[in-house]
Amino acid sequence: MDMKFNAQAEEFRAKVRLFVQDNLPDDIRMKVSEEEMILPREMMQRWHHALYKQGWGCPSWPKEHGGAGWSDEQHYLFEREIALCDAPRPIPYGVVMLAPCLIEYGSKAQQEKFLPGILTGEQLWCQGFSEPNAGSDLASLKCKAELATDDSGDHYVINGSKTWTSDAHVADWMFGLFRTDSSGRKQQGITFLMIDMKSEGVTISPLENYEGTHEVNQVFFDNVRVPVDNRVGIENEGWGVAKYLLGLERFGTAEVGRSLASLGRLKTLAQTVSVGSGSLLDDSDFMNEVARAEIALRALEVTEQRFLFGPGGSQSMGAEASMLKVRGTEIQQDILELAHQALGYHAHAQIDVISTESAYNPAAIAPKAIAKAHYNFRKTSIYAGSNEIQKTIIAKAVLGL
Amino acid sequence: MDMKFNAQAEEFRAKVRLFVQDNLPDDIRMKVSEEEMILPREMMQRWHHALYKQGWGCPSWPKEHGGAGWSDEQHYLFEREIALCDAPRPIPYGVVMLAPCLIEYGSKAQQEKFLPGILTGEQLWCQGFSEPNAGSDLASLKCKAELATDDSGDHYVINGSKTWTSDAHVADWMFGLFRTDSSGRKQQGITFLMIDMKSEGVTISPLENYEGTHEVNQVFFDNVRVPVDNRVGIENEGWGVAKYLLGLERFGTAEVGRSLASLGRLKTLAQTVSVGSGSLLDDSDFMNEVARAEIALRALEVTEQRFLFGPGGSQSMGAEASMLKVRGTEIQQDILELAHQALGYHAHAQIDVISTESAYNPAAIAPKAIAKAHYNFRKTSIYAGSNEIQKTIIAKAVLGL
Amino acid sequence: MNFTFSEEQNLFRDSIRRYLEETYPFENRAKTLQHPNGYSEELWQSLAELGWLALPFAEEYDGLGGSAIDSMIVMEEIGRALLVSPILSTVLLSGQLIANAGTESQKYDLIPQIGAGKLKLALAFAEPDAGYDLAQVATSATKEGNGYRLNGAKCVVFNAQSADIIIVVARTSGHANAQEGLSLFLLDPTMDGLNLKNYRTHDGGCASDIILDDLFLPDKALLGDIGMAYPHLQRVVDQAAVALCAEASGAMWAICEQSGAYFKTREQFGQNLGSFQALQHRLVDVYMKCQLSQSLVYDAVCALDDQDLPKGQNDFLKNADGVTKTCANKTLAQKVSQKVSAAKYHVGMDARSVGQEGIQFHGGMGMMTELPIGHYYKRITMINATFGDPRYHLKRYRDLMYQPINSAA
Amino acid sequence: MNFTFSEEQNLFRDSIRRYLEETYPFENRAKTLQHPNGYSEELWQSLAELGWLALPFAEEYDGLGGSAIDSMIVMEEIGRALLVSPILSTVLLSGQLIANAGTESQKYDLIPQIGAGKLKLALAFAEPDAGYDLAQVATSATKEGNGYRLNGAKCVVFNAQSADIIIVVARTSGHANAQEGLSLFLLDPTMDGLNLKNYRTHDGGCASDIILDDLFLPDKALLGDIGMAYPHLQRVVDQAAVALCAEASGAMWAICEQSGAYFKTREQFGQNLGSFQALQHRLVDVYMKCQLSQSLVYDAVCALDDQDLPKGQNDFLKNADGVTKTCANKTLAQKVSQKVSAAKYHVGMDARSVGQEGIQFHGGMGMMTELPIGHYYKRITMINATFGDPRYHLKRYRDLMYQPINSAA
Repeated sequence: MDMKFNAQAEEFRAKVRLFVQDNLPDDIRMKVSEEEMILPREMMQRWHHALYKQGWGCPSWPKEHGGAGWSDEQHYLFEREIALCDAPRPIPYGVVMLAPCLIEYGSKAQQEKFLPGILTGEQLWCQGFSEPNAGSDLASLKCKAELATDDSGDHYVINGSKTWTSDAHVADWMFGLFRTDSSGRKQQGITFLMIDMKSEGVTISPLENYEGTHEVNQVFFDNVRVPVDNRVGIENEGWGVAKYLLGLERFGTAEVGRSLASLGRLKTLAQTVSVGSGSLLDDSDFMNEVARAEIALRALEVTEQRFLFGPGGSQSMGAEASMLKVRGTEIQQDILELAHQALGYHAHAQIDVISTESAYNPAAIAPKAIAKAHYNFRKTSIYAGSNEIQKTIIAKAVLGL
Repeated sequence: MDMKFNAQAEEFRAKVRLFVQDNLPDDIRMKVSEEEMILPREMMQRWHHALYKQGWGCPSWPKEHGGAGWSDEQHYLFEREIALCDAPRPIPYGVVMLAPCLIEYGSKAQQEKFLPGILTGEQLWCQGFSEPNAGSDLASLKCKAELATDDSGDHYVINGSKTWTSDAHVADWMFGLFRTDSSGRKQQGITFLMIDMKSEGVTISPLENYEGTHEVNQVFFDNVRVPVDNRVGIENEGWGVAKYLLGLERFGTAEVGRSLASLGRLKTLAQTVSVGSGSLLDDSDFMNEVARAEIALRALEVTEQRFLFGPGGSQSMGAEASMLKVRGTEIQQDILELAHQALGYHAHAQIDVISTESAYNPAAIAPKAIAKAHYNFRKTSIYAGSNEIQKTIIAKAVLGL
Repeated sequence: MNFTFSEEQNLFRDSIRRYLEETYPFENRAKTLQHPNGYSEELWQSLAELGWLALPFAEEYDGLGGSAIDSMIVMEEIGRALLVSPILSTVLLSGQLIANAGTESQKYDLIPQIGAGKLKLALAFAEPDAGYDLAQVATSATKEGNGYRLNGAKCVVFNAQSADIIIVVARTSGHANAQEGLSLFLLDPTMDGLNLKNYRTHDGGCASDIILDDLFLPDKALLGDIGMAYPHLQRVVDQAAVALCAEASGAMWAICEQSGAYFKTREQFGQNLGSFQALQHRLVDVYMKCQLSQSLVYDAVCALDDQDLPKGQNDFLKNADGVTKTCANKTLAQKVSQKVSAAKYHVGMDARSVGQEGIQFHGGMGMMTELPIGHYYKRITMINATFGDPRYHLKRYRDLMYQPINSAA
Repeated sequence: MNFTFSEEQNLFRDSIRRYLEETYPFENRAKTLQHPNGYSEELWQSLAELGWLALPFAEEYDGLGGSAIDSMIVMEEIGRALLVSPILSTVLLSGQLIANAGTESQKYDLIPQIGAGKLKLALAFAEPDAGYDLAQVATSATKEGNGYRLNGAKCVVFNAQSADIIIVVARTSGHANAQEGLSLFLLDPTMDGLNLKNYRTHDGGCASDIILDDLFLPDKALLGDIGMAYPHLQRVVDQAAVALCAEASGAMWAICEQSGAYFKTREQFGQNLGSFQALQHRLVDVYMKCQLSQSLVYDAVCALDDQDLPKGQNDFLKNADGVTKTCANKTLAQKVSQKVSAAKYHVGMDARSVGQEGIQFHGGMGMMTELPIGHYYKRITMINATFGDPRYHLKRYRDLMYQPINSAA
């Protein structure tokens, strides 16, 4: 047992850190340090392009498709350094989710058509899974795809809607699950399709979060035509593809790197907020909370490392990974809530800078961003399989209940 | 709305307080202040007799049976003062549980035979409900009573066992639920019987708690004869009697008075435990916990008062009462755990007095008793309907889920 | 002991709820918030007509002589309806401060106008570097000729931009966090040299940061006695803190009810959400928190009402042991403060947790702006950041704690 | 980075578990505890034969040169098996203190005997009024002729009654809570004037309170250097605290497994307990606590092993920013202490909660002495009351916290 990285790994870590320092534009860094999860399209592409030029655009892919051929340690250190340096996480839907599915289930033609655009970052994707009546119970989805044939060939006709679709308003393409057969068990009769968002009949209706941000959308399909060539895998067997994909999604959901960066900002904030003649550092009750959060985060960090670098390596990680999602989001929420509490009366303001000279100077992060992040991150325990679903997965798959 | 007691009530309160001060023997007070829940038979009877002489032995009974004819306020203040003065709570099984059932469901002959012994405290009772395979799921009980007739008349023959029976080793009689018919729903076919503990075929096997006390027992029945005259209510309809009884049991389970007394001891303890040149009072982290417990207890106390003295009075209290049991036991456990923590290294000792002169002087309560109480009170969230069962009751009956 | 509301109080609550349901349904709220101040003048005049603005004041100042219980009823319904208005700043803070600290002529002059909806006020007490400590006041007022010169900065002055008068807490003597030496000044917001930075708050309201840069005020601007403001301020803020607890309690019950309703209709895996035991038990926890917090609101409200009894009639301390008559008032005030902090701590912790559970229970829908759930959570968060968060009040309670026990009712 | 145990370590763990299952099954434990010291001499000799007593010591003192990881493996299995023995007092406290602070001749004299099971020791460090602060030592040792005169009181000296030597921490200079001026003395428990009050502890062990009343000890009783004991003591207690965390972790996993097994067999309402979702999610919480606490045990254990590397080979601080070479050792020690406190806090909190859930999950059976569940809870409670409870260690961590971050692996 050895909790240190070897010299080569440390060298690699330094290289990544240097790269980010030299290549991450300040405006993007600022957005990320303000805990923005979803960046404007232009920023996503600008940063992805910088990585792509370095050969790090889609490092987790197999080498023959443009991946970096890294070891588990390198992947881990790359994601960690990226987050610690306030760089955006990889664009999730195309790079992390769809591409591995195409490589596993897609035809050669599909791989050739879609992977290059994802690799360069030219084409952005969104994910069409959730529906108004299919949230945690994903398999009960109803959005219909009917096979039809006309002059232009075989195609599916889609009717219905998808909801809580992140990035639908910036994406070029959507991959998603659609109902092609309702006769059997609900997991049967689901087909995995890729849809051009510019298709006729696609309407994107923005949804506003309670804290005022626009991240997700409802997407309506009115007789939208999708060529059969855009089907991944076999008709009615999309649930298998989805399960493969959801297995991928669990990795990295601990978001330890991001939380370490947030915690660093919280600790700076505590030094910055003045109370009487001192600062929040003098408030032992508040500092207890910070200490508690830091310890909890360290426990999660080592747990993730144990799962990744234990016997069998990351390949052997099963449903245990669900606990990384649960604790990861709880700790994220805790840190951002503490930051908001640290502001005291300044927690009220929906503006970026407090006007007075003597007023609190928020160093790297503005009160408005802290509050917004606190509110916004309540979503993290809901999305990507709610924490309740994750616990049920652990109960069944790990504890055998 | 008015949260004060009127002058008459205050006068009554003073009278109770004075009575307890004058009449509670020191040895009994000491046992109660050491958080002992189950006292030796002799002590129970000695204290009950003092109350009985005052006319307060069974105050909640109807006046014609020897009750005190008090108002809700008087009952409340009586129980509260009793607890605050470290007097034992009323003997539960005969006085609080069986007697109301006999008054509601029993025959005149049964009332005349059994109530006087309970009123004077001469006869002590225990409750035979739980069985090894019928805990939370009480109605699944199996201990069998078969009707038989011989020369000496109609009687039931009992075979099987009851478990976790408090006081079985000091009781003269047991009331309990027995299976007289297995053909219908499990709630049907249950009969409520009273059994002389000296009957042939009754064996009492003591059970030891993990902290070393003997409070509960397993009681075995080997062809035990019970005259049909000892049946309360109708054969196979004992579940209704039990439900009536369990409704009574919910009152007072908040145990606010006892917890206030325990909290008072905890606060004294914090002053007494010296740490370096000061005391635990200087430890703001510990005092936060004490403050938190005190506030939580006050919230519970007012909640109980609201339920008792709100619109409709105590009669209108329904399943809401389950929350008094849940929070009451959680707070009890919290206070006793804090007391044990306050002892620091002295928490280890299984002796009553630390030997050294300069050692911590525990004022009213010994380290050994604190530790024992901490361990022992873990039972309170399990017994009398586990807190999980109580939550399910609230979910169904109050929230309509 | 009696927890039954009077018939008048029940009718009063019904009328408030009906009024808010009709004129302030949640569906229209987002539009109402678009007013520059977050509320409409018509709404304010209606509140005056309904008597809400005159409620807590004595009848000699055209008030209705309502009790803390009456105010609690209003605030619980405001919490449920998510009403944004300057009631807190005008009535509960400024109006009460005038009623407590003002001279008779100031009371006769100002309070009737407040009750009639003709005068709106704001109270500038918080300072950028002060945390939640009311005595931490760096803003100075220096005697100069027939007036005072004020210098300093105030922050998060609720509803300052729509106020006719701003009451400023300033230090006329004493060191930076002394309770002695604080004074109150009435300020015309339109006067020269006053610098207001206005902004919206996360819960839909308005506030301002204010710079006082060598501002000269005449002697008559002084509210009440010089240097004696602190006890009045503390008392009024304690009252207002309890009112916010009542508002939070109203929000909590609404979240509990709406979550229960959602559980009964929303299906997942072929069952109502409400049939999942893990969710059942968590909603029970929410329900228990609503009940327990409600109890501490009552406890604090009744303590405030008892404290308000005319001298001599106060029998609140009747059963306290060993308290001499002379220190009875101080002990009483301390007991009230302790109950206020108990409520603000407990309600704050529970409301936060209930708000978070409410969002979680609603899943993706809980994050949407068109449901009230998230807006309750924002309001609860802002209530916690006003007059001290739960941590602050636990500390305050802890510091007041070492009293003889067993004496409370 | 690698969390795989070596093949030797896996075999070592298997052999320990098998040995304890065979010789120390829970069914016989109550009887074993009836020995006056809570363990039998045969058991102790077996542990010596198995090499557990020589495990952590250097080979030059006939030790096995085991790492902190090796000790962790032993302690996890001890936690699971609820073994009561003087390993903590003899090996982890006294033996390690001799190895750290003793002179070479003291080491050669004593450590081989410990490893061979021929010598049992106890460490008298706690004092009745000291809380958990190791530097709070009122017991005095005053120089007098060719020796020292000791006065004072020590409490909760584990296994003092069966010890051949008691090491006493006493103050030779400095004020009551100074880290400077602490010294160690080797004491023969049978000597005249020594007053031991022996008692059993709640977890089945033994301890004594000791009065030192004008006790004279010759110069040679001094262990190591005069006045220099504190850093050694702190380090050894930190190591021992981590060992107790490993023991608690072993107990936690056992509770989790036994609760899961109970859930699968115990029926209520016609279903296995494990089919109730509320219980499922709570067992998942228990499982997560086991995992998270285990992680912090590993974190602390690896930090201890890194610290133990010979000078110059230590690359633990490689990535720390702005730490000059000169203060590297002190910073390293502080970092280790922080990891120890993180583990002791987190494991303590989680073990407590897991222990309580374990009892609750088992219902009435959880309270019974014939099940291990309650005994795990007692042991966990006693572990929390040794070397500082979770509150103490959170405070210690908090006070050490303000370091540059982002530098850890």
